[in-house]
Amino acid sequence: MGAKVNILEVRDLVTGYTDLNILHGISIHIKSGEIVSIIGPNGSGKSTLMKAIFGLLRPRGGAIVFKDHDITGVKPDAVVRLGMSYVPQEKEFFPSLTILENLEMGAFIRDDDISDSLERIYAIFPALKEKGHIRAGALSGGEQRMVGIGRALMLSPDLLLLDEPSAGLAPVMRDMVFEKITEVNRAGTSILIVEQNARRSLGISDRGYVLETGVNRFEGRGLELLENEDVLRLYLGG
Amino acid sequence: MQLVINGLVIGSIIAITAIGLSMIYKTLNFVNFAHGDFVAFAAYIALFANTSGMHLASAFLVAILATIVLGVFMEKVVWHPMRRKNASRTTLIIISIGLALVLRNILIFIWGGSTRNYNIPVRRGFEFFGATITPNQVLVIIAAFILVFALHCLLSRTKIGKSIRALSDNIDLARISGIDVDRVILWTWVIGLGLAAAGGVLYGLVTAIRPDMGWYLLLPMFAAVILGGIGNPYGTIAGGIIIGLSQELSTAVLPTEYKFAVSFVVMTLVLLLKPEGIFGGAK
Amino acid sequence: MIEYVDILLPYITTILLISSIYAIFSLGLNLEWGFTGLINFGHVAFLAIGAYTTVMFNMSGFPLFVSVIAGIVLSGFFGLLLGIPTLRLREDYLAIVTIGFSEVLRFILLNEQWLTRGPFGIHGFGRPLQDVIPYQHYNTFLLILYLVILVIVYFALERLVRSPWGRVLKSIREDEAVSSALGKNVFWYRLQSLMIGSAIAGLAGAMLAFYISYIDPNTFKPIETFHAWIIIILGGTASNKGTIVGALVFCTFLSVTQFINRFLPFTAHQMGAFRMIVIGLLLMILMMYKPEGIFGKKEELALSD
Amino acid sequence: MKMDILSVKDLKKHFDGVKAVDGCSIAIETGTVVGLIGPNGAGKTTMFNLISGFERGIGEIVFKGIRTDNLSPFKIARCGMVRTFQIPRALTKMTVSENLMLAPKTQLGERIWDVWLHPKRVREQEMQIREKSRDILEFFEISHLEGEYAGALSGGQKKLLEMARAMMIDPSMMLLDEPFAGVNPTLARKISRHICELHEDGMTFLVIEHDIPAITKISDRIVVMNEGKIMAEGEPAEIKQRRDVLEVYIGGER
Repeated sequence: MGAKVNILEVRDLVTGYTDLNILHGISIHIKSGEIVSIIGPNGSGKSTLMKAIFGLLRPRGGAIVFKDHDITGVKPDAVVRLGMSYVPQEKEFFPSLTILENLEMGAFIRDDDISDSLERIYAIFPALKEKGHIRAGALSGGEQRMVGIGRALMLSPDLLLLDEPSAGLAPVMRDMVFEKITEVNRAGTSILIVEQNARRSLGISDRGYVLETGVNRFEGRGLELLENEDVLRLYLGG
Repeated sequence: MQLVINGLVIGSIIAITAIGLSMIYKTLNFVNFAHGDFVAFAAYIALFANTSGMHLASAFLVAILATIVLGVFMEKVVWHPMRRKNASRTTLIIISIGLALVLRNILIFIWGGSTRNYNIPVRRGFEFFGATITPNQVLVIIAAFILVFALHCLLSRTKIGKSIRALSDNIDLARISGIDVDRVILWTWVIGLGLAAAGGVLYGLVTAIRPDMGWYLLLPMFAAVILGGIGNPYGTIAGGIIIGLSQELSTAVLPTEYKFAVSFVVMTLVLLLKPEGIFGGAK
Repeated sequence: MIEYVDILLPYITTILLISSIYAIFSLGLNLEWGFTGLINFGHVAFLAIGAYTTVMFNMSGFPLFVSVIAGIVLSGFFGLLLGIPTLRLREDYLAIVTIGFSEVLRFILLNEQWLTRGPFGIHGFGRPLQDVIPYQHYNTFLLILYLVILVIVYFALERLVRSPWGRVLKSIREDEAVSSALGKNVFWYRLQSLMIGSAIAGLAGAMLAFYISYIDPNTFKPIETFHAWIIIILGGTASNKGTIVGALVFCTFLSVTQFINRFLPFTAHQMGAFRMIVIGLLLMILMMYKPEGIFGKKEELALSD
Repeated sequence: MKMDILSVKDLKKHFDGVKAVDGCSIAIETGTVVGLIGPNGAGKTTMFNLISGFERGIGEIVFKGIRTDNLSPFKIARCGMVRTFQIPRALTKMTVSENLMLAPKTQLGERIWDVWLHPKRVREQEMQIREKSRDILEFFEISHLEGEYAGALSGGQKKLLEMARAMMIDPSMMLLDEPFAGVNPTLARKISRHICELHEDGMTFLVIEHDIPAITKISDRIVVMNEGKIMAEGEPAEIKQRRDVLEVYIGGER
């Protein structure tokens, strides 16, 4: 793959809702082609970090650089155009639209024929092809997750942000989701995952970060992180 | 039978005018009290074009176009800036009342408060199962049917239609998907007001037009929206027909003057018993 | 010199009389909207109920005082009836239902001629102390009476909104979840506010009837509701003092603009429409750029989020 | 043997087929601090909403001997159970003192006729309430903020304000939703000290918290929720040793 460059770099990010700061200076980076997991106990600011990167929350300090573009405080639609996609934790699909329409919405900014993208998504999630005209709201939880991820992949993003992709799924479905994530990554998309299921997501990751109440405390290679006693102590206070 | 036909005619007008009210209610999350006055505005533009010698068909198009232009102007000058300020729902509602007053009185200012008719030949109605139907009534029902069908195609086939539905489904995800939310909102206005305008012109075909006609349509429209479930276009259409029918059928037992009250009663009952609307629809 | 006084004095009396009626009418709405956050777009209905009830009770032989009380009570009762289906739902449902109610009521007043004489209106009812006060001084007497009522209503309301009761209303307006987490019955407080606001409008209705000594359904068009809205927003939402000043400013504006057609080539009809256009624009512009009004406190304005 | 102030039996709540709370039973002894922990989406906040009446579910909730599962939130609050919110909900357009004075139950001045007809008694009661609010502000060490609009307070101060406001209704039990979230360490220590002091005075607490070191320090018992169910319950030391609890946090496969 040649010399790996940083596709995303977050430096000293500070942000929060109302007047409470949730992130107090987070710094992470993702190299091109990597899968990176962000783990940490509840309330450590994992989802908030995702939202801030994608422009859904205005940063109060620090910088975010994506593929050499400064995207600090840039709106989501511009971020999408630069080649980043985001699957939020909840409501990751349009319930009253059909599967096909959900996927089309993912390619909204493209005006040309999107059948190639559709074929690509169907190749990853064959189940979606058969049920194309069913309303997404009527699908099972696992299928809805596929719709959500499929929608985000329609533009062949360079970087995919996944917020808790395995939450609320049955074990079989979880396995499927993590499998698909590796598959997507192998096809060339860098991936940033926020997960509670730290073991599983670190298992497929190149690197991982551990967040604690809005600061990053540890960084390490995949599952090695979980061998660190300090990390374990963080979860239950030792 | 006569009442059923009258009800269907009025009902289909209420239905197509109320769709815009419903879509804006859901997408922008406020009740546009000026919606009825856009309906009246369209009727008057058609009247103006018609009486200055234009054929009614072209006057119809001119009216729709003018209403859309006005609506887009309002979006740019009022609604969009207010959204950027994060104005509350109640602020928007009160502004819409102000706008309603302005629009209605501009009509009164220019054309006076009396009733007017289009400059079209009066044709005799024909018998149909003991009822009389005028050609204009037939025209209204056909036009409404075509418009609803066109709307259905637009919402289910075109990209812009799908994104309008996406927006009322999940506005955050729409933003995440890179949808230009402001542009889609503009299209929502265009389609909603276009339908409202068409309804206004058609209304002029079956009855006389008055500056306050929008005001009197407002309550039936609200009733249709609430009946059909806010943001559900198909529910709104059904709601409109039901309101139209119940208004006309009520005249069999009640004085004609109370037509208007029927929609009020229906609406209050729905609010009491099933506030999310009888055709489902998100709350 | 003398002539000017002769013309000007009755003119000013008239403006003040109308202002005081509007002020009381708007104070009722201010309690509902300003202090509780209820959007009542059918406030005029309660003005009508107050006026008609008072007049009809009086004409069926009840003393004036009793008739006025009946008008007030019945207005409050209808406020209760409208509140029950709507006050548990989103705030805009009340707006829709009240606006519908006020128009339906006007239709009933127009059409039930056996009860209301319909479009012919009612006149010839009693007015307070009309046998005692000489005719030429009657308006002056009425003005004094109305100012006294206004002062009473104002202080009663001020005491109310500055009491713990008003504090609960303010908390509901801002965040009803907090109020109920602290054990306040949100629905019941909203209902009380709507009832009192409506009852006050009923009182204003009786005052209006006494002043113009003739009422018909078209006295109670929806526009009257929006006059009250303008007055409140002009004066500053949630400020009773502001509402009174707003009423004075607004009525002066209405009255002065009657002379504009001497300078503008408008017909009477156009003039009326022109005034409404100005009112509508004013409402829009105030809400867009200065929603706290002239006397309102920006920190306390419930609209900003 | 102490009495249970709150007992929850087989509580269930489903949203569109998702089982947010799926058959939970908890009993809380009078005068204890109970910590409720668990990963995101475990159903803790739903549990809170059910107990405080903000949501309706299936199951039995008994608070001080009264069935509360069918009562509206305000009635439950009047029984003496008061809750705070995850994101502090100070009434920002009212002053700190107004925020506190709002809270006490059965205020004379909350009835219209008393306001008009017995102004003196209302005033006297207001004086008492003001005194009390000053005492409580002093306890929470925010007396200096009394006259400020609550909107001007920092996030942490708002959390203190919320607790102070809750104290005004003399509750017998407080539900705290993440009292330490987003609060700086100094303030967090202060909040936990206040909880301990109130605990010593006999107050019962149910506390949702994700800062596990902090919650284990102040709790008598810990309840762990996962996927809508209660998976473990016990003393803090015991819970900390449990491997399965750690596993749900870091995602062990079962």
